[in-house]
Amino acid sequence: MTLLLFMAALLAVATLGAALIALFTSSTVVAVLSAGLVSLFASVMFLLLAAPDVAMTEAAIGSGLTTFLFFFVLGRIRREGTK
Amino acid sequence: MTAFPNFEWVQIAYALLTLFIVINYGMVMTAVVRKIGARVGGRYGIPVWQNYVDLLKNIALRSKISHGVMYYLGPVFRLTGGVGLLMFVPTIYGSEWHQNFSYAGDLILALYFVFFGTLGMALGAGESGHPHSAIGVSRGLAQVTMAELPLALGVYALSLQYGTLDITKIVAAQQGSIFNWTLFTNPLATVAAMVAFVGTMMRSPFDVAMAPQEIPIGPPTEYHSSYLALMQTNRVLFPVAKTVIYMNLFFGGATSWAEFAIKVFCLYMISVVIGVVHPRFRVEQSIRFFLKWGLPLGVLAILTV
Amino acid sequence: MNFTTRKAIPLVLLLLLGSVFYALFAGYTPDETLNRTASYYASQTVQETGAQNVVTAIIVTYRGLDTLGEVTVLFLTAAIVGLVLAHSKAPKSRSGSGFLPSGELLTTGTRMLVPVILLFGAYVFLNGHLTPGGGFQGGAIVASAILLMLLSDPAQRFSHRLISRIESSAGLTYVIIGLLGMLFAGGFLDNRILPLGSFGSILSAGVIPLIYALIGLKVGAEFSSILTSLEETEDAQ
Amino acid sequence: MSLVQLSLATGFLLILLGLYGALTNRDIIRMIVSFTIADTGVNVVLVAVGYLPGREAPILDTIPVAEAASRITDPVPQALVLTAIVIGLGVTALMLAYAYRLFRARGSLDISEFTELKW
Amino acid sequence: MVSPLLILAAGLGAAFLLGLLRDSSERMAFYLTVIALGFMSFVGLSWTVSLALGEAQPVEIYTAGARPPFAINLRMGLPEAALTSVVTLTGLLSAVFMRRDLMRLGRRAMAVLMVLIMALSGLIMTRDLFNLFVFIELIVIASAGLVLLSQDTRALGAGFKYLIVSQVISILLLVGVIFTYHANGSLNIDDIAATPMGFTGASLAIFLVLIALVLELKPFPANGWALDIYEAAHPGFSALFSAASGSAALFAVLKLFEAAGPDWAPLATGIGLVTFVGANILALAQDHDRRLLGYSSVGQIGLVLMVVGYGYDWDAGLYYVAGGLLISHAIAKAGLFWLSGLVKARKLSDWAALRQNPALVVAFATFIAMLTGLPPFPAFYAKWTLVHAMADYGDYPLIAIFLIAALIEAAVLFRWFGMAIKREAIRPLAYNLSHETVVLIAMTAGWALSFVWGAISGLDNLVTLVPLLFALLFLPLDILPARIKNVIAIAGLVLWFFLSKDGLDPLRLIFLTIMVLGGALLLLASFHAKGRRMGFYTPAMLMFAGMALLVTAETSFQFFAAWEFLTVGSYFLILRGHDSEPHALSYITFSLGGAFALLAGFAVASEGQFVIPLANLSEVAPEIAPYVFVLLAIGFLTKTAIMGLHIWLPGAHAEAETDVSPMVSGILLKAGLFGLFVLLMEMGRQELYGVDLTVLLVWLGAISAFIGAVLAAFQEDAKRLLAYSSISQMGYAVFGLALMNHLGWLLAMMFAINHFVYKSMLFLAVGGVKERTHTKLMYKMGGLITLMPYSFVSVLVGIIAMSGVPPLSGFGGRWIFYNAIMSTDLRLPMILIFMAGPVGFLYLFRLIHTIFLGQPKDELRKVKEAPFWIILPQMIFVAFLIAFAALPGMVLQRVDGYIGTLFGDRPLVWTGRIIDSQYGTWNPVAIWGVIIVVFVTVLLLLVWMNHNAQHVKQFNIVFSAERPFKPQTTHFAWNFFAPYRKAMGFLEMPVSTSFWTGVSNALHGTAEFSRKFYTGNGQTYAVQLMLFVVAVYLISMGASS
Repeated sequence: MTLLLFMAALLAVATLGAALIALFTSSTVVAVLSAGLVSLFASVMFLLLAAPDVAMTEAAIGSGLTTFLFFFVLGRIRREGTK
Repeated sequence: MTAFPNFEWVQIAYALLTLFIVINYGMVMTAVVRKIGARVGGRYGIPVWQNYVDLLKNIALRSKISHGVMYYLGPVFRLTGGVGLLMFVPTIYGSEWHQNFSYAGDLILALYFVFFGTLGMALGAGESGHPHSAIGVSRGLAQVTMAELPLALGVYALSLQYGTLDITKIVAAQQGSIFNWTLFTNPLATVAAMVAFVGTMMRSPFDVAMAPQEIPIGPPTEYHSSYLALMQTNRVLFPVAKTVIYMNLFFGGATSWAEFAIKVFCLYMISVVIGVVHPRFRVEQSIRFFLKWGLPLGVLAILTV
Repeated sequence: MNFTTRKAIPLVLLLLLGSVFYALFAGYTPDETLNRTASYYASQTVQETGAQNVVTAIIVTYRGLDTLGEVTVLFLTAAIVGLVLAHSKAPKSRSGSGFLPSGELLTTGTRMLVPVILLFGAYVFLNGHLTPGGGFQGGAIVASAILLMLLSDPAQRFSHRLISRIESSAGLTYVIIGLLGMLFAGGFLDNRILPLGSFGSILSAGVIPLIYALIGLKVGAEFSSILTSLEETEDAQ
Repeated sequence: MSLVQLSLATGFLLILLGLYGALTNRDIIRMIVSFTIADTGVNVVLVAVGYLPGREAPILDTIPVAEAASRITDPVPQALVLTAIVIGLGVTALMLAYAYRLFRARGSLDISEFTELKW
Repeated sequence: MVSPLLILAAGLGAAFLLGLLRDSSERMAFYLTVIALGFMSFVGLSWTVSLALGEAQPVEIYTAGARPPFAINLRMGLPEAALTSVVTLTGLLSAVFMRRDLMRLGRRAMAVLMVLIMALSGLIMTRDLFNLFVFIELIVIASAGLVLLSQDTRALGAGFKYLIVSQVISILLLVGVIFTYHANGSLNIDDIAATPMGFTGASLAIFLVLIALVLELKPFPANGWALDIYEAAHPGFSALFSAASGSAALFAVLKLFEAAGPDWAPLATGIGLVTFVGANILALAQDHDRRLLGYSSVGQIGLVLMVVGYGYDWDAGLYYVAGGLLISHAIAKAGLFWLSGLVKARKLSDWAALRQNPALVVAFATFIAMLTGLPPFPAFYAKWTLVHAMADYGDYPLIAIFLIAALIEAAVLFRWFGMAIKREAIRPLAYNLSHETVVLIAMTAGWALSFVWGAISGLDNLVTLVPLLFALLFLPLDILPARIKNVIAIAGLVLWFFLSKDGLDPLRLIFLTIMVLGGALLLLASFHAKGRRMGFYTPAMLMFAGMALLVTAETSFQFFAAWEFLTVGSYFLILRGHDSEPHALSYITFSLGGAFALLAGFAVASEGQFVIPLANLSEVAPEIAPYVFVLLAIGFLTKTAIMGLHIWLPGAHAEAETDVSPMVSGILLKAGLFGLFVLLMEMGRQELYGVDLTVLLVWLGAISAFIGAVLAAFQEDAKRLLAYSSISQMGYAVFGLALMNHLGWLLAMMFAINHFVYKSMLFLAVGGVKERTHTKLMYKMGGLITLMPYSFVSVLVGIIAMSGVPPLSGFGGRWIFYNAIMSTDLRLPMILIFMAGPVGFLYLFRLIHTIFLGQPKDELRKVKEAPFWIILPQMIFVAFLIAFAALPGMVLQRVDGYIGTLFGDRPLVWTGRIIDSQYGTWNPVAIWGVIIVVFVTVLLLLVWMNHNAQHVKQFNIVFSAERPFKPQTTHFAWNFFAPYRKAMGFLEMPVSTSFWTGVSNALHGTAEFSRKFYTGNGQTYAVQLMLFVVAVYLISMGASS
């Protein structure tokens, strides 16, 4: 049980750390990736909280698809912005 | 004819008699007053019949022009105002002959009818198109707004005092002793009213509307010949008629023509004397004067009744 | 607004909001037992819906209206993103995401992986009533196949029409099934218009697998639509 | 501190961090990123609130139906979170599409540039 | 009955079905959309009708075959059905309205629209908390999508700000929802109600839910984002956003507040009130039409929120009040947004383009009347009931704040309306038949609902009142020539007079005669108008309808409704004048302010009833009676333009049209006087803080009489002079009434009659002069007596009558006045009245002199007499004045007797034609006789002496020793009373004008200052939003501890 708690604490720290990076990094790409990481860590936490359905969804949608959405838009903006 | 109670044709004759007496009295009195003024000033002055001469001369003059209907009617209004005023006021207390048509109304009628002639005259003068007429009207009206105020307050005080608006009843209440006169029973009201009296007699210091000594100004500017004749008639009649009201209200009225003659003369002389010793006010000065003196007196009068 | 106030005011605000949250946090004690709603689900789900996965039963049946709304959200988003991007005349440029080079390996890998991924997606949403996962997760997996194809060949064009047809038919069928529930069972989206089948088998739980399959198709189509809309430029259409 | 409390705290902190980022970052894309973090935080809070310590996932493949009520955790919040995640994605996609259009309109992604409507 | 769920299913199904169509078949897609929306509307409407008629019972709709709280359920009751109908119908009409843009953007846009309507209906019907959240998110996303319909690129920014804010809201909402679930074990809204939490620890959760939902209502000041949407979005969408989304969100809030329990109600009340006040103040500074509409939307929703919080336990009453307000808001706002789609430019003044299409002007007026809660629209009933309920609870400050804010709102809207009527349009109106149809449908719906609300109100159904219908009849008749309409109008008035005169007491009969027959008489002057004279007869008849109903009103409600009718009608009339825009605005603002005072007064007086017979005013409990008295008196005194509340009058009366000025001056002012009559008759003397209020009235009347006269003397504009004179005359009347004795009342009655006659006459005469000279400045005229003799005669008679000089009827007034003041203890106010009398001469003489006497100007040498139809009524008035002066008894004797029954005395004795009082005598026939005889005699004398007088030319005068040749330098006219001004000019100091200007400036300043907080930055808006949340949190926590 304590191991579980320890893991959870570690996870929480990692999540928050990723969130802080996402907020304060100067690179948007890093920020998007960190936000995806936050989602990923969160989905692990969902597993710990006995919510496998949610974990799957968060991983697939929250961290996966969302991140790609960001990159697609960033890509378009970058392409058009550099001209 | 319920509107004319106890009407008999002879009443018209009585009224005409009153009118006749008053006009003649006015003719003579105003001439006498002028003569006194001249003598005091070391001049010889006019003869006492001078007014009759002027009147006849004016009637006889042949320059007869008109500026229009209203101009033509102006003097008619004016004289109607004077005559009517006299007709609505009982002249001699206790005399059946000289009650005139005072049953048509009361004090209020008299007070408001004063304006009838003024208004018509002003309108007639206005049509003449002469700016001096209009200037005179403007000044006169402006002044009268304040000059009438103490009178109104005085009358209000007095009618509260006597509990009636009927002139005859007011006079009746003052009979018996000289100390029954309003002058003594209600001196404040009397003084207030007298301020108004002086203010409306068109004499110095309140004569800026007419400015008789300088360039002609005032409503009569354009009037001449028979128009002027009517106005002259009114000029002797109207002050007397007005004085009669004051006499009735504040000085016990008159029970006989002699008393009438004396009282009217004395009252008239008040404004003359004041006029002789005071230089003329500008309009705003006189307004301020009435505000400063007339108004407080009047207020005191109605508050102390 | 200068720098400090621009950051300080939100900071103070969030501290205050944090205090609200803290009050919630401090006042929170986990339940010892399931509350009445949850215990109803725990005890009645199997009997009423025949689904093993209670979450699925709730999503598809008990709170089916939410889920219908949810797929509508995606439908809306897809439609709006399509609208937004279809009407922004992008300057002509080379297509592609621009920062992810597509190598030979990726292209080959894609060809092999796509059918597998699609199959896996279908598996996930068809087993939603039995195991973790379901229409949304499966739909996301299906969409990732499309994503992979986009990455490997940015110039690839997908039939918007096909996507839209899949999406719409699935949605329409979903609504019709819901209405059938009103006609033949206890209410809108009641899953018992089909037999509940034997507990734990794939063809059980009434209409739940069908709905989840529809959701999977629809969600997959919608995700794909959003992704392709964001990727493709106007001039290519 | 229990698992639930830990998760709750993490969730709340994520919300606050996300909101802070959204309120202070001027770059529109970064604002959207911040909102996704806040959304994740909300999801964590939702799931944590529904968690009963020591219980299992609400899937009755290994748990007998009769024991379900005493062994599974609350399934309702999980169902809600599933919906919330999908909705979150929808909103994020929409905001991104908007961001792109805004960028096209102005050539900039700075939120303070888009203030022509005011007062 | 079809299941209400079909509304949702149809919306969704059709949206999905659209995806199966080809991209190119927009037309088919559009028809599908319309059919689906039509079906949804049909379902909603059919439920509404059956529920309203009691043919159907409210139903719970269960889904998934399980009972709540285990599955989501919906409810369809009457409020749900009604709101669903509103939402779906707005959606349908907006779809038609947005046809072109929807076709341009294709089927996807239509699907988004459909989903929006579906979600709004769902939001209304659902009883599940999380389901609510889902629908809200759907609405947010769909709205963000539809914002893009706009061609305005700024909409993009607005939409994004909206999304930012929505994100914050949804975070708060979700956290709130989950903790509520945790506390209740259920997501069902009714379960939350069953286990009320109050302000316990778990209350934070419900607080978050409530505040999040309230934020959806765009509360002030956390609403900058919403305004940007209103400003930039497509008008068709803005209509939806305001009418449909606003209503649906409001209902959601209502559901939750009902569930959360009474402890939370003050929160809604407070936020609603702040929003209503704040939004309306901010709207004052707006010049952009759609943004203004945005503020107005915010304000209206705030108002309904306030009602929701205030009346959470009223059951049906709540739906009646809140529903009345909400439905008025929805229809009017949707209608206005749709209208804005027809107007091409965005300044308020650009709405002048509407004048190209009179039907649209009517629609515009209808919508504005609906918003401001004028009769007969639902919001009027709602406002009436609301204020009465507030009074019943004793929440007087709330009434005050509410009414002041409502007044500001009215000022904002009528300012706009004024601009539309008076300004010049830069760009023509867009021509679009379907847009117009949509607008007109909304207008029709507004009228239809007025009938419904009237029918369920339990009060009089105002739409069915014959006079009102008669006024409305002139809308379709407006295509006829003015003369035909005039005949109909006069016939109608006369007929109505004879229909309603029976059974009235003499006092009311006289007022009815002045107002209705007098109106018919004045309408004779309207025969001079040529062409069609569009838009004249409806307002005129509305005003007369109001007055006719006012006199015959028996209950407070009838009275107030009539009052509002005449106010509105006269406003439209006044607005027709040439330069009347600012004056009409000030008129309507003051009038509505006065009307609100009346409303408050009646409400306080009713003591828990919703309507009282006017006669019951006499039975008001003594401790509140003085306050009732003050409020009602303020209302009536505003109408009679007592000094201090008068500043609207000069402009309004002076700038009105020739035949309108006498109506609004001669007739309309009597409405206030009538009110005072009724008030004093029923309530008598009242004391407040030891002050006898009637004494206060005496003073006010005296001050008005005096200052009004002084100001009149200083005017250069003839009609303004007459207007100030009205203030003075009404002062006399108020004075007389307030004397509270028999003769005082008779005096007031006399003034009412006289003022009607001579003011109508003078306004007509001056108006006739103005028609010919094209100026109202008196010094530009002069010498018109020979050119316009009839006008001169009527002015002459008018001023003699007015100045009180015998023999005309004004003297009778003075005589009664003196008798009246003899029997009162008050002395000091008389001074002012005495001063006012002679001042009257000043302005009257000036009027006649500078216009008709003196030197005619060169450019006016050829003017003709005023038109026949303007002269005719004047001559009738002249005849009446003379007759009335000679035989006052024919009118006054019965009134005197009636007043005698009220006071139980008989101070006047009528013997034949003579009137005797305790103090004096008035013998009008004798006065006439003497004066005529003397006058004729003197005249004959003069004619005898001077029969051959020659008429000389204009400049045949000697002026400063030379012949003048220029009338300009010879006509003494400008600043006529310069000496008087020197002495008394200090009275001209515009004290009350500066006071009211100061109030207005302060409000505008506040508006200008506060709106700077709306920086336009989405982040700032989000910060403000959270600030709002935190502030409300702190306040409510503070309030509960």
